[in-house]
Amino acid sequence: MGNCCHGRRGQTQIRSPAVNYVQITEEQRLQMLDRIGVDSVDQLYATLPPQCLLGHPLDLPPAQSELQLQNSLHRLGAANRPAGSPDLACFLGAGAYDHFIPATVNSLTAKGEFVTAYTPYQAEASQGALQAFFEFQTQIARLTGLDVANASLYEGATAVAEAVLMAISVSARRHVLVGETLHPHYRQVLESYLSDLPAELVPLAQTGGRIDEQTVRDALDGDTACLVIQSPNVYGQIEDWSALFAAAHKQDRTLTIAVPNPIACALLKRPGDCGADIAAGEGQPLGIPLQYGGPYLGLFAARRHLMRKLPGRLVGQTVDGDGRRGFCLTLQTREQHIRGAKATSNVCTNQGLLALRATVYLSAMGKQGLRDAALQCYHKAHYAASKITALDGYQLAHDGPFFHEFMVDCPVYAQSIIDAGRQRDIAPGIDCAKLGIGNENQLLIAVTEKRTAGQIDQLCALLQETNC
Amino acid sequence: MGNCCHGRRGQTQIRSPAVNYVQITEEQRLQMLDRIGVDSVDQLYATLPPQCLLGHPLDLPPAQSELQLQNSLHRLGAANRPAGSPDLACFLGAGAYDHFIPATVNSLTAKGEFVTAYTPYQAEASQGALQAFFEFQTQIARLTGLDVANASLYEGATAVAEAVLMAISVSARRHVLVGETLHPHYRQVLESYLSDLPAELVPLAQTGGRIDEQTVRDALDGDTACLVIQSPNVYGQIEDWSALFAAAHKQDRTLTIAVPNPIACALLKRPGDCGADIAAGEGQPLGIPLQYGGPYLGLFAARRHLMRKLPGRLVGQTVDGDGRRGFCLTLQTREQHIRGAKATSNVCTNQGLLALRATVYLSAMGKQGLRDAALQCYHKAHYAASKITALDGYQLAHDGPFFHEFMVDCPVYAQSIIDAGRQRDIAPGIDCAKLGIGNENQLLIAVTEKRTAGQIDQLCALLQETNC
Amino acid sequence: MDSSNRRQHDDDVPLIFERSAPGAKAVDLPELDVPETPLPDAVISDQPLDLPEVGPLDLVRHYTHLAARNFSVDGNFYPLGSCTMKFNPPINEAVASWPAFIDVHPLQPDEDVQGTLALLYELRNWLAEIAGLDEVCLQPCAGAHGEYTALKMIRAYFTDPKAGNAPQRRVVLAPDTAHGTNLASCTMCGANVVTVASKDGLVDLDDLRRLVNDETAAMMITNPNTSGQFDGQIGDIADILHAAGALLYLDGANMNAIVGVSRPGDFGVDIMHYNTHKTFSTPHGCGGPGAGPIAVRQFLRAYLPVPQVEMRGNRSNPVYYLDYDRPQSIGRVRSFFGQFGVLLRCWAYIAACGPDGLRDVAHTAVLNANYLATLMHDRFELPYFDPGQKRFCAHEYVSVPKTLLAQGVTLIDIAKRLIDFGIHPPTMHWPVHDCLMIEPTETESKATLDRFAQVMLTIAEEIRSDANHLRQAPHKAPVARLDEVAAARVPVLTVAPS
Amino acid sequence: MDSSNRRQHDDDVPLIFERSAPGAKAVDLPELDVPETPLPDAVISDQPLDLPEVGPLDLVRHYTHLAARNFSVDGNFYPLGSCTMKFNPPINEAVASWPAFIDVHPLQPDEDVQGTLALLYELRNWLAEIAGLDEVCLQPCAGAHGEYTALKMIRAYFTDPKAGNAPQRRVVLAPDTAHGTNLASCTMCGANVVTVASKDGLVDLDDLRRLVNDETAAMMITNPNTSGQFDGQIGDIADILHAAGALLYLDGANMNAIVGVSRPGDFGVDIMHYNTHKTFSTPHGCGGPGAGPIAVRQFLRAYLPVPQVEMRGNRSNPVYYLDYDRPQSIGRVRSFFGQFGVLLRCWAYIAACGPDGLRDVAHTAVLNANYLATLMHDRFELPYFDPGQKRFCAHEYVSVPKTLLAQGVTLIDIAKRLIDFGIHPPTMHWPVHDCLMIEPTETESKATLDRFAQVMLTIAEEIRSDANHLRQAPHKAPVARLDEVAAARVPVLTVAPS
Ligand SMILES: Cc1ncc(COP(=O)(O)O)c(C=O)c1O
Ligand SMILES: Cc1ncc(COP(=O)(O)O)c(C=O)c1O
Repeated sequence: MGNCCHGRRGQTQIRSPAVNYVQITEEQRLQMLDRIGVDSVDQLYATLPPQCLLGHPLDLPPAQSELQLQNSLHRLGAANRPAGSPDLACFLGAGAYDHFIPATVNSLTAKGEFVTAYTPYQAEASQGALQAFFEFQTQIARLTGLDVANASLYEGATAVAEAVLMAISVSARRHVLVGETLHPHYRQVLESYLSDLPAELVPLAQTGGRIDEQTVRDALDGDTACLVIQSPNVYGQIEDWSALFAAAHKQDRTLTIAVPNPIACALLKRPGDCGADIAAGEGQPLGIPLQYGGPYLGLFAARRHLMRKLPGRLVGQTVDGDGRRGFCLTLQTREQHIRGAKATSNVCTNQGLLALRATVYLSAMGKQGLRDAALQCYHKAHYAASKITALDGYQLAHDGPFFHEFMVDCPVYAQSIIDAGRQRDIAPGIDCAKLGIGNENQLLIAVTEKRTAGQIDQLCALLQETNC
Repeated sequence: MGNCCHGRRGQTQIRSPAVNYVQITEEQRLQMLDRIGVDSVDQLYATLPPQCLLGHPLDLPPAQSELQLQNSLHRLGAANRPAGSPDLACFLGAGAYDHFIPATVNSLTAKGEFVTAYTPYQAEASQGALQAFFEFQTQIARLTGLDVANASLYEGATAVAEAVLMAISVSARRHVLVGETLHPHYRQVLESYLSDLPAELVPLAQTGGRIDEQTVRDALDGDTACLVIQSPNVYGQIEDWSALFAAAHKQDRTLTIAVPNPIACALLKRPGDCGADIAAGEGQPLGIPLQYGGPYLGLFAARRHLMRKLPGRLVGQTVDGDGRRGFCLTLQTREQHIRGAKATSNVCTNQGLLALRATVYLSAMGKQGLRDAALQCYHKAHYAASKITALDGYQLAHDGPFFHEFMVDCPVYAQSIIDAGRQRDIAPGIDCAKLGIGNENQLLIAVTEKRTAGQIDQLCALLQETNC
Repeated sequence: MDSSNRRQHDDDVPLIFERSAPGAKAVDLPELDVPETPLPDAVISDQPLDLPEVGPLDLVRHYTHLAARNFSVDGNFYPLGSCTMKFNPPINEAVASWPAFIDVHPLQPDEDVQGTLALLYELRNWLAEIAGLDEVCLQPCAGAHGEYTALKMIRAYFTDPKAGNAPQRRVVLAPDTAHGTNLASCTMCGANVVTVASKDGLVDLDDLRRLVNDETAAMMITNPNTSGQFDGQIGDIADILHAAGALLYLDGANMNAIVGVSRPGDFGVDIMHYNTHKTFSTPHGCGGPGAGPIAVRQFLRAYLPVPQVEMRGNRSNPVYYLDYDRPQSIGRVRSFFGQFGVLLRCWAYIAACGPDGLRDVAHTAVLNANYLATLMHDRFELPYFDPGQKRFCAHEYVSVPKTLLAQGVTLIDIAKRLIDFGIHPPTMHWPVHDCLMIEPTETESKATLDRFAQVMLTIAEEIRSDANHLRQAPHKAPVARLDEVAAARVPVLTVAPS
Repeated sequence: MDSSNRRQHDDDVPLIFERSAPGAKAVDLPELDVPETPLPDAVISDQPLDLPEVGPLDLVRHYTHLAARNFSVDGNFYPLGSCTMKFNPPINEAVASWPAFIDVHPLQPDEDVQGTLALLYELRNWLAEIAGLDEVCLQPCAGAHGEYTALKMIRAYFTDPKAGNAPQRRVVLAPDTAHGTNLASCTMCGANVVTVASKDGLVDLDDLRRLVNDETAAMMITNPNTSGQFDGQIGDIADILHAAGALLYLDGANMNAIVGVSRPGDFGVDIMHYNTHKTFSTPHGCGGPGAGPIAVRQFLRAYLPVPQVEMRGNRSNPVYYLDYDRPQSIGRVRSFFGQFGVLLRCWAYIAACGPDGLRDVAHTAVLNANYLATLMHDRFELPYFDPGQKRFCAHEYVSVPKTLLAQGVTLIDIAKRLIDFGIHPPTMHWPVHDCLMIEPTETESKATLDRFAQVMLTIAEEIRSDANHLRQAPHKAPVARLDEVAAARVPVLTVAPS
């Protein structure tokens, strides 16, 4: 009911129906205008030339009250069929996984003191966030087996791109070797990031779903800035980081970039254990909901000697005037707000709240819990794979070791299986042709600790019946 | 996976799978037993005679992990068809109403600092709760037009029973006059509360859905402790409190007890305006979800001279050593933990968190918002009533003034309308025969501010079509 | 000392009314979409309704600041004896807020609420099994309400000519350490309370024998009792009462010490109430809500309140319904069915624990209490605790720190000083005068127990070194010590009208 | 002073690692219900993974204590210039957590996510209307990422022979008050930044004319600019650039001053990015997430990133889908689609405001800033604010308190002292040295603005009366002033392995 009031010069100001976004009452507005010494808000816009002023209201739907908003969004939500819902069995992965998220992660990270705070520039007023990010950096460093980690980047693909840009500048070289087994989105983002720079993306062909050592040796040259290998890779296959990175290090200045899955890090050899200089990738599996792809969490860790070249924010430990331990943002001279055009990256806003989710998630799951989750992913995925390959017409597309995801050659179109799944509340996997990693008979199947033996058996039943 | 450890005396102690409820690790347990100087927990139970000990584990389902718990409860929830869901149009009332609840009420009252606190016995450590309850008492006193209010009782029916017990003890009389138009649950609770006491419940017959003055005069005598009148009453009709209470006050010591609807108090004459000495009733409409009937909120307000006879907790304002304003529980000598058998009531645990919900709700809706809500209830209910009475075969059961609820005489069984509604996602009302307030052709219909004109029209369409 | 030291960095919080600005509001409703109907003047109020007028951000800040001024289990160790302030897991809060449960109207037809009824039916049976009794009523709103309901049933039993048939039995016995609600509940039911003496913190059997007679309806007992001891005489107590034709009533407030270890029904209890927030970790919300389900033996079932949740059909396709057809019922004790939101959390607790988990809960409650008592007992006298003599406590223990109090400080001084350490003071002066009642609960970690013991010893030191510092405590709460006497002298219970 | 005065009543919070107890855990998983498969040693880690081991209650206490040590909009006035810390309504947090939205996998077929796509499609069009431009891309993760995406598109346009066809245009102009991300984004896109001088806080047109040439790709400008002024020359700036064949880029960080009042497309902007947390109140979560949608003119549409959310069929039964078929697209700028959870809140903001509401947001942002500036400007020099000369600020303003600083305190001292009053310090030393950048935002109440002005005047007083008290501030934060220099000297970025 935008009530109306006539400014003293007669022009009308329609007042806001947006109760949540303006607290000033009509009466106060007049008092305040008075105090400023103007008759209407329009005069405060005096420096805007008239032709810049919008003559009419915006062409947008009328304001909705909170109750109406709830109903509109309820209707929109009802038009979704969320694969992660308890009503469905979700076998979708390819970079976003349906893991169990403890309720405590949601409730602790929903605290207004965290949700509504800005970047902790004022350390004394932000010890809560700063300590949490310090804990996060430690957890990610340990998870990746590296020395230092930053306080987050946007998401997996851009984190990898940042790693490559960093490698180019640190190594002062131009060639970027990228395994074909890297998630296609990541590859595409990398292409766009490199396109206008003096750098060249050199794709490494896969053999049997993995990159082999020889391919790296052949591609390596005196101008190689870095080698980028994802493992488990987009097919779910576990790459031999140690061998590949060792090969790359034959060129002394070449940096090795691992793209890990953080849950797999609790079970498999970690980037740092395998000679990676940098680990960059997606943190979504660490307690972050699927939410159609974002906001997710860019992870970035590296060896200590690269510390001053890292993109993004870093929290450091320090002391206060009384010697009490405290935390603050540090090495800010790397960053755009100090260094401008010479900054290591343009990133400013990061994914703080998601980093906090990961911190609470890792603290909640803990040493044992995270390993248990990884083990269950492994065992359930392998159980599923063995059952599926026992069905006639179905076999695994690759025979290397895998963690919790694998590609299946199907006797029918993957799409027809996906459609059939809709009738039975199963999201059986991803159409490899659509994702651009295979043909239309190939299905990419991920199995997390959340899946039950029963759901896996239903999946097999679905595959079997879609066969004939 | 309750892992097993053998106490040194060889007896087994199965350790807990209940990760949320025990934090002591196996290793710590042994250290602690050591420190205490015993070999096993069993020895700490030494004073329990052997025959008191349970030889076997309880016959209960095995422990569920958090994920399993979520799934089991999801299945149970899926077996409900909640009338208050946005997918349905809910016209159910009779003491529990489907009002709009602002999201801020949920988020502010979900704060752990409130949810996980005990009764604020230690004032300096509980200023948050104490101040909120002080605000609550003020809001309820103002809403009812009375001088003082307590910090909540269990729910509506028991609050009314407490009011009657208080009236009996204050007036030192025995007869309790109760309008037949009181919600039958309240009446039944009152009967049970009075059954073993030297007191007598005297029902007052209704005429046309209301209690008239003469009926009160006739029933009044020198032994009348109190008169209890609900308004809007169980039929939705607005009673003439002023006249009825004036009649009752002809007996000087007789106390008048109003049973109000707190939303209606924002529009209609309040208990205090009409000569009520006590107001007692249900606070659920003040931002509390339907949740199958509880936890709800018992409201209790009275005139100042009755202050020291009030049941339940009271928060009072005071000062600290430096003269700073603060709050604490007060007049505790009324209460069971001090006064034992002579206490004004046995109530200890009350409905603190629900009182907090009501406080935040009333502060959020505010002076104007609550009146708007009441007005919309009134207008929408009367719009519905006029549309319904325009349908042939349907008429209002009573012709007195009403607020947001009314009883309809139907040409068919109320039950058949309710069943038909199920197909169209409408909960059209309550079967008056089942509730015990009418015959099986009568439907009790409540219309809150949440209902839309469209939903009301759907209801009419349903009624019309169920007619033929 | 400078009062500002006591302040947290937010200023003292004004009352929400003091934040009012005319015309401000925090919520809007959709525009009215139906024609208006004239208001009948006769019934419309002409008084202004003086509620707060605040914007949405000021509202959020206000209650955020109040929350910051409240101790809670989420933020503080809370060893409040008998109140069992244990951890309330976020998962239970989450599921209890699901629309599938909270949007259910209490008067929906049974067929529309089968999920809710199934949960209640299961819980009803689980609680009977845990009690070792025959039937459970879930309706009571809290412990005291459970007492009330149970006492009504006892009365109904004795006034039933075909059953107890002894209407003269109007006396209820209770130990001198009984909780106040026990006594007050008796009064509300028209029963007369007679107090049984204690000996060394346990029921004095001789006094009990002396007092039991054919006017005795029942004895209300808490076991483990309110001073934190298992009364091993419980079997004898039951025998004495039963021999005299009276019933044994258990106040289940301390069930968390024995759940899964010992069942009331197995040690002679005829009727009892549970206290869900103490035993099953339903959050206490600054005072409530609670729930006080009662469990009874076969011969008392007929008197249970209506309605009862029942199942028909078979396990494979059960149909749940509310049964009102109970002619001998004491009737209704509240409107609708019960504290569903609380009972749901209770269900979740038991489902998460399972049989082994419940026993471990009891074991650990007792372990933690005895460990903490062991760490404290040389500086703080614990009358009923003496590991040397193999005398242990249950899940909580009483301390009567005579020696310390002899040095000129009060119990209050000790309690308020604990606040400076971020610890909620224990229960005071109950069940006996000048005592602290300490209950760590099973959900606390060893580190927290160790720190508490450390703090208590520090305070014991301070009593010698700097008693004044104690007398002025708390120093770090938002307010200094409050004058509770003044508050009661001229009670200010509401904000003066603006 | 006694350091304890600075402490809140909780002790300093240990690191979560320091709370570890071997074997403790806060979460359990269901038992494995499938047969195990042997682990291939070759790939399995033999290193211990040293994550915390804590119980569920200790976990909750830990992060509850950390939350208590954090300023936030919910708890504190937060006038952080350019960052626009405004109210984040609970309703938006609530709807953003609905399973119907958060359980959606990013690679589900379009037909399964029609609700999500419909919302994104609507938002895309709303943002185009608000910008007065032709098409919007919702994908960028934050403002800086929007800059990056937009600059890539500008480059694609000029390297497109059939369009801009001027590959030599590699220079991007930016005012000397430009935000650091503007410059850094240019570098990431291989563009060279050339700085344009300012005159009295506005773009120096002569300098601009001097610098524009046929190597100029675009100028990045923020309007209202980063010192809180509308640059009225914006029309001329656009003309100068367009005349030279260059484009005008708007950094939309300050859109909340003009939303609904003035549209970038109407004052000559060719391409821009939004910053959803600044303009549309998506919460900033201690540093993120954000979202930086970009809006472009017709001639730039072809270069937008893939995928784009599109609609086919008619309004009455629309079908929404992701379109990858954009041959001239710059490609992908991130995985999957975008920051959906953030965009949902953005949608909710615009839906709740409507056209009038959005304009009122801008009006009030400007009103609040000018009101606050009026209350402050006699004690705190405001170079660009002079109501006498009818010179006003937009939604924020710069203060360069020379006179006060001349009395021997630093800007930091003033900032840290504000913390003692529960107020978050304004932005410091940006866009010019020794300045405070103050942005009250439109969601604050008059009472809050009045109090802030009062506090600032109090501090101005203290500078004269007790400068030392300022130099030692903060006094009431959980820690005293921290040594940031030491932190950078020997960086400790992780906990030393235990
Ligand atoms: C021993 C005992 N009995 C009864 C009660 C009363 O229970 P409630 O507060 O739930 O009414 C309590 C709790 O205060 C108690 O500790
Ligand atoms: C003027 C201006 N431009 C760009 C940015 C960068 O936006 P973001 O932090 O979302 O990347 C900011 C915010 O810090 C800003 O204030």
